[in-house]
Amino acid sequence: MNVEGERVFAAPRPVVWKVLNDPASMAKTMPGVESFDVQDDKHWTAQVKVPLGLGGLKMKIAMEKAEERELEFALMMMTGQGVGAMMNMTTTFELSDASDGGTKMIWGAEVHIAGPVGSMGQRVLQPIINQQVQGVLGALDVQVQEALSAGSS
Amino acid sequence: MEVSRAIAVTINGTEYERDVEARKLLIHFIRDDLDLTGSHIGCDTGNCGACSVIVDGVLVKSCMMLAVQADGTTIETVEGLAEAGELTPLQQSFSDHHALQCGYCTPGMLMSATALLRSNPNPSEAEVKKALQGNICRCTGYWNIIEAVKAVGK
Amino acid sequence: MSNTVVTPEKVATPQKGWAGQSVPRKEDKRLVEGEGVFVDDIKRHGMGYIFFVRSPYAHAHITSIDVSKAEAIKGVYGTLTGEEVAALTDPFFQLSTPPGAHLKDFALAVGKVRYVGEAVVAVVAETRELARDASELVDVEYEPLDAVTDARHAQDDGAPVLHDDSGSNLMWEGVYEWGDLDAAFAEADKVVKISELHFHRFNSTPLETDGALVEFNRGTGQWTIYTNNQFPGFAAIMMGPAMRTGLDKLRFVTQDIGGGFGNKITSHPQLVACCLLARKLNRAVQWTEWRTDFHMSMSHGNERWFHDTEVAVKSDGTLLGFRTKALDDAGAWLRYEPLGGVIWAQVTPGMYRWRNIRLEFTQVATNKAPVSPNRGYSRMQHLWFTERVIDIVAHELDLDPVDVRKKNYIRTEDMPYETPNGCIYDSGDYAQMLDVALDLIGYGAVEERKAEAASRGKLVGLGIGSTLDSGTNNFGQSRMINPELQFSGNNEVATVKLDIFGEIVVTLGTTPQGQGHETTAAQVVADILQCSVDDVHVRAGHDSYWNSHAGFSGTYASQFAVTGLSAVKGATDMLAAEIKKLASAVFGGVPVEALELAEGGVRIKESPDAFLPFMACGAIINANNAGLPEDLGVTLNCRYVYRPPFQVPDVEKKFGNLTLTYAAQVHVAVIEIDPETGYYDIVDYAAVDDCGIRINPQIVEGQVMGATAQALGAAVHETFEYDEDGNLLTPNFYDYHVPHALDMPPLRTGNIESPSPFTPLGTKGMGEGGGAGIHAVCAAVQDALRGHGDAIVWDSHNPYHRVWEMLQHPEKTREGVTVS
Amino acid sequence: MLLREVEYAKPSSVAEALTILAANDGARALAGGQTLINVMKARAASPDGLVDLNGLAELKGIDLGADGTLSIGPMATYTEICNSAEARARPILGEVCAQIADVQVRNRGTIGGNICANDPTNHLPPLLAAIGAQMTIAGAGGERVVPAEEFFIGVYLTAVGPGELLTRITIPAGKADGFAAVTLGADGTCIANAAASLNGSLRVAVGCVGAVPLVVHPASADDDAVREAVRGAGIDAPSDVHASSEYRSHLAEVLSVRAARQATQRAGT
Repeated sequence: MNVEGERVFAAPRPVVWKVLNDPASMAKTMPGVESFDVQDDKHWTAQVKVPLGLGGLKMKIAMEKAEERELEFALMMMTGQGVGAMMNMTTTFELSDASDGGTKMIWGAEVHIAGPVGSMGQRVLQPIINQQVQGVLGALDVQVQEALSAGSS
Repeated sequence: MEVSRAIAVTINGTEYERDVEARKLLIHFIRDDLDLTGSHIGCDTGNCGACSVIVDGVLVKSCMMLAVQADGTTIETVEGLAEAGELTPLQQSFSDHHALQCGYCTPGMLMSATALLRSNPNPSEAEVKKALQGNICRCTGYWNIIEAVKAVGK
Repeated sequence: MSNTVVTPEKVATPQKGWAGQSVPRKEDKRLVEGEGVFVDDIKRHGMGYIFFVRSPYAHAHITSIDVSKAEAIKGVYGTLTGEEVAALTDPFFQLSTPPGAHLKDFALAVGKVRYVGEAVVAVVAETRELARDASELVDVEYEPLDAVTDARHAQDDGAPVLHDDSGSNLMWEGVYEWGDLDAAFAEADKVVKISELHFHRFNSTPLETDGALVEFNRGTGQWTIYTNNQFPGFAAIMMGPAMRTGLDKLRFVTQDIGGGFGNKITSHPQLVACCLLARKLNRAVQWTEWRTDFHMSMSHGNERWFHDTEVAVKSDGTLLGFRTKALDDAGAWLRYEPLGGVIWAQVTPGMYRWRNIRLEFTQVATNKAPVSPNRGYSRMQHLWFTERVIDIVAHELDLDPVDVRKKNYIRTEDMPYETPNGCIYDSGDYAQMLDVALDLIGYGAVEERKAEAASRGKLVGLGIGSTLDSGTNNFGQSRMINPELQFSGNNEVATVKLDIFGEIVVTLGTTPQGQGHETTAAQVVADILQCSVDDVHVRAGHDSYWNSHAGFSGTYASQFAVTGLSAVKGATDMLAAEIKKLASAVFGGVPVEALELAEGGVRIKESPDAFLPFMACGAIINANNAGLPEDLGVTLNCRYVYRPPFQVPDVEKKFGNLTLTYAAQVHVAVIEIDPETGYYDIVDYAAVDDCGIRINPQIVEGQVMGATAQALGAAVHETFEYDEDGNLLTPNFYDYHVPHALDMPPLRTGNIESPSPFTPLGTKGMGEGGGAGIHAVCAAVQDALRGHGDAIVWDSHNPYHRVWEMLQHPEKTREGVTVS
Repeated sequence: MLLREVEYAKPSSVAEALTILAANDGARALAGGQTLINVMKARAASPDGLVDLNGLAELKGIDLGADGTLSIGPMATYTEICNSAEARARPILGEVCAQIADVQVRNRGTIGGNICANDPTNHLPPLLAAIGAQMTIAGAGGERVVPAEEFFIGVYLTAVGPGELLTRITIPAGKADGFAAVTLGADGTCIANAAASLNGSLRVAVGCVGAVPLVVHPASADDDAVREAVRGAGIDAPSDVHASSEYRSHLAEVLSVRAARQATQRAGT
């Protein structure tokens, strides 16, 4: 399945770029992160527990920044390994200047679920992923603002 | 909170006391711990009803209940139906109407039908079908099972 | 329940004959009391529970496997990986010629996974729960590959190749042609072309899934395999060579089996894993397959496409012949395949008289679960095709489907009928069966029903499904797949003995899964020995140590009523002769012709007081035999092997008799569609069956009902569908909806009895049915949509949304259908 | 089958249950278990602990107020609702509960569990949204009341937060309700469903087409108005093996109309 969208941040590109490339602040944007390790600037892993009413959906997520053009474009591969099911996600971020000095981010994610998820995968995981993505974007806003104020102070 | 606890259940008139893990399903407890293998497992999603038992007079699927939740209850399984080796009219009717082939779903079917006949001694065909909806049979197509249950009602 | 209770066996009064009566089943008492013994009920001291780590990917290289974390857990007994399997065993013998012959199929995935759910590692632990816990700690690194899930694209350039050893996804292909196609199409007034038809993937989902408990005896090097495999003979010939051991080291034991329907024939890979673990860990190991495991990995029915079909027909509906290309989707491995590539030919012309037929069969591999026999194996797909063709031809030429069938059905006066490919339809009266079925359904009133439904905004349709259930394989047909194969004919074994206290003990080679063999065998024995069925003890289940089996022993392919009961009859006739021989000696040389069996013993016809009860016979031979003539030659323990009269087929011409008997079914369905939603109900249903002489009519009717219910489930709901990544979308009963009691339509059954001239008892194998319900529902849907877009039903699976789509876009279904 | 290791507690009061939930971050309430235990069998979601609400009398009971308001304990089973004389004050409740799954599930499954699970295919989320139910949620900070429309947040997510419990479901008086569904086999899992209530103005709630029930307020109860309202809501229904997005969206309209017709018919009687 594919999820994609557009977001405008009230901050210049370098700030947004910095946040997107800072594992620490990225970690803060992801739901239910229990631990986060940085191997190098291109490889991170995280233990997350997606909070659900029925109990956490535990996943070990490995991220690799496969491609980047400074301040413009980044492509990340994520592999999430839960029990039975695997999630492979290719995410792209494309930054450009927005009119009011802000930054426009066009993002997209191609998600593949593998395993005995059945139609639950189609019917349930898609809404859940949409939900998580909205959460991430919201949190990203916060991180960008923090980075902005941190930078200005 | 505890990962295991001691429970006491009475099954078919016999009292059992065991320590069980909280995660153990009632059906695994009945089959593996108590070796009452009449109740079966045919799915892993609570659909098939082969594990149906009667807990404190209520028909349930024992794969959707934890053994620890059965603490202090009285449970009836298929092994408890026939008294003194004498088949119940329902069991006899299943045989008379060829309501079983491989016999794997039969224990659950019998428990569901038993529960029905207790609350409704003379069920209509529609009532029988509705009462057996939670039990899957892959051999008979249900027609003979429905006849067998109706025959006991009459 | 500690008090001991003795319940007297009910004594049945001797009848004129037990055969032909609906005798209550001997199996029932233990089953209704919950005292049956199914494979998961068997326990051993210190046994370990197996849990398989399965692939989440449809296609991937296995780059590494690390079991150390799992093995470190207290209570974990050990693991088994593909590498170990590859070192300890040889690949399973392949039935196919190249390219399929090159597959290297092992008990666990080696180096690569090819479908979601393929077993990669086996973990054994003290409890079921712990084994699964440990399985989560097995680290398997995968390198995902593209998957191919649509057989139509399996041979595209650049399509992912499952098996490098075979070079491409083509597994087996063969061309079958009989008669004179050119002449047929030249003679035709019309040629109806159908570009694509699709028979979907499903199986019978027996309620009990596969399993085994395996013990290894280090001293004798012998494995005892308690399992619910329904064809131990086949498992043994697959497992022995792979495990580099003699077949006698593999002892198969079954008792009660919770349904099989063919789906339990190909569990040999898992059984090998169990055997290796029992030996490696030196303890009994137990494997129970859970429902989701079964759906993902076990025995899907063959999915088949029919492309570029051309039908030669006269204006009056006389069918002359057809050409088609069958594309069969085998899934990831050839476990019983490519036998499906010839099994269909048992029913080449369906029930019709066309003589000119060409079928190009191609079987490919895809990243889906391996297929295996499923009730109606391979013939159901082909019979669905012929029935679809009949209804599409009738529809397009504006003829009545009933007339077209009656005009083209093979006639009873032509029986036994030789088909274009040399199969002999033994007996039957298809036209009469159709009349009976139409009568049961109230055919006369159908037009009024349609009008009444229309007044409520509903669409009513009537559909016919006429099919065959060919029984008792001639395994020589396997040579049409691979001339090198040394299989032909068929056999089944029974032993009948008179024990020391006169007990009649019958041992079968079969592995019944609910077909009531203990009962019907007793009926045959009781008639010959002139005793009560209650005096006949038929051993439950199968044990290869009983020495009562042969190469083809098992319960599959609609054959017990022929092979099993003929073996029972043969052995019992031998015993009866021996009893008379013994009595003749005991009575001082009275000729055996003067003796008769009666009332549980043998007596002199003229002076019935001279009576020797079976008990005395058993006692004399077994325990009191001094002074008997040296050359008496009586053991009262008789083993008989029934061998059907088969020849090896002509492999070149693909010609010969492939099965001994042809039971027939004609079903009629009436459905009512809600055009707003596509939802429909089967509002009336009639099933007429003819399987020759019925030993136990109630059991036969039970089989007819069961086959009908499974067909209706498959027609409306049941499907194994995959997404483009190769994930199974119906991995359990939550999404794979099987019919419930509320889903069943009112059913009317009828039968006619056309004895088989080729079998000792006039019986025919039955039980599989030919998927008649699927054909009938497809035809009924097409009939209901007539005048509402005239959609053509092209798929065997028609859930509500497909019916709705056919109403929205009938033109899409008509694109591939032309008449010239 | 074969759950992950899990802790278990059987509190004797709601207060105790809340304390345990508050003290154990990963713990979840166990109601009927007819969804949760199956999810745990798949080991898809795995709570660290289960707080068993069975046997808490405070969470049981079906009471009918003088003004016709129904107050239902979340641990009331479907069977209890079907058999309750009080529940008949809102007939649609028992009618829909009788269509859920099968006898065994109805004997154990609860109204609270059904809406707190909020599986998109469940019957009760759209029904309670349509009939304007109110949910009382208790937590360390006391009780709060949430209307159905705000109760459902996402798939398997509701306003009941960590350390909280649904303690009461309040349903206003009314009889003019309707429900329609297309299910997988007779009385099976919903492929799509819709509930309607015409007590005062018409309110329609559609299930199976999104993460939460879609609530629309048609201008009138006639077919076109209802169809318009649903169409106008811009449904983006998920596809699965049982239905394409297009088919689900179509069913949403058809079933909404049927539910509205039933509601209208009952309003007339």
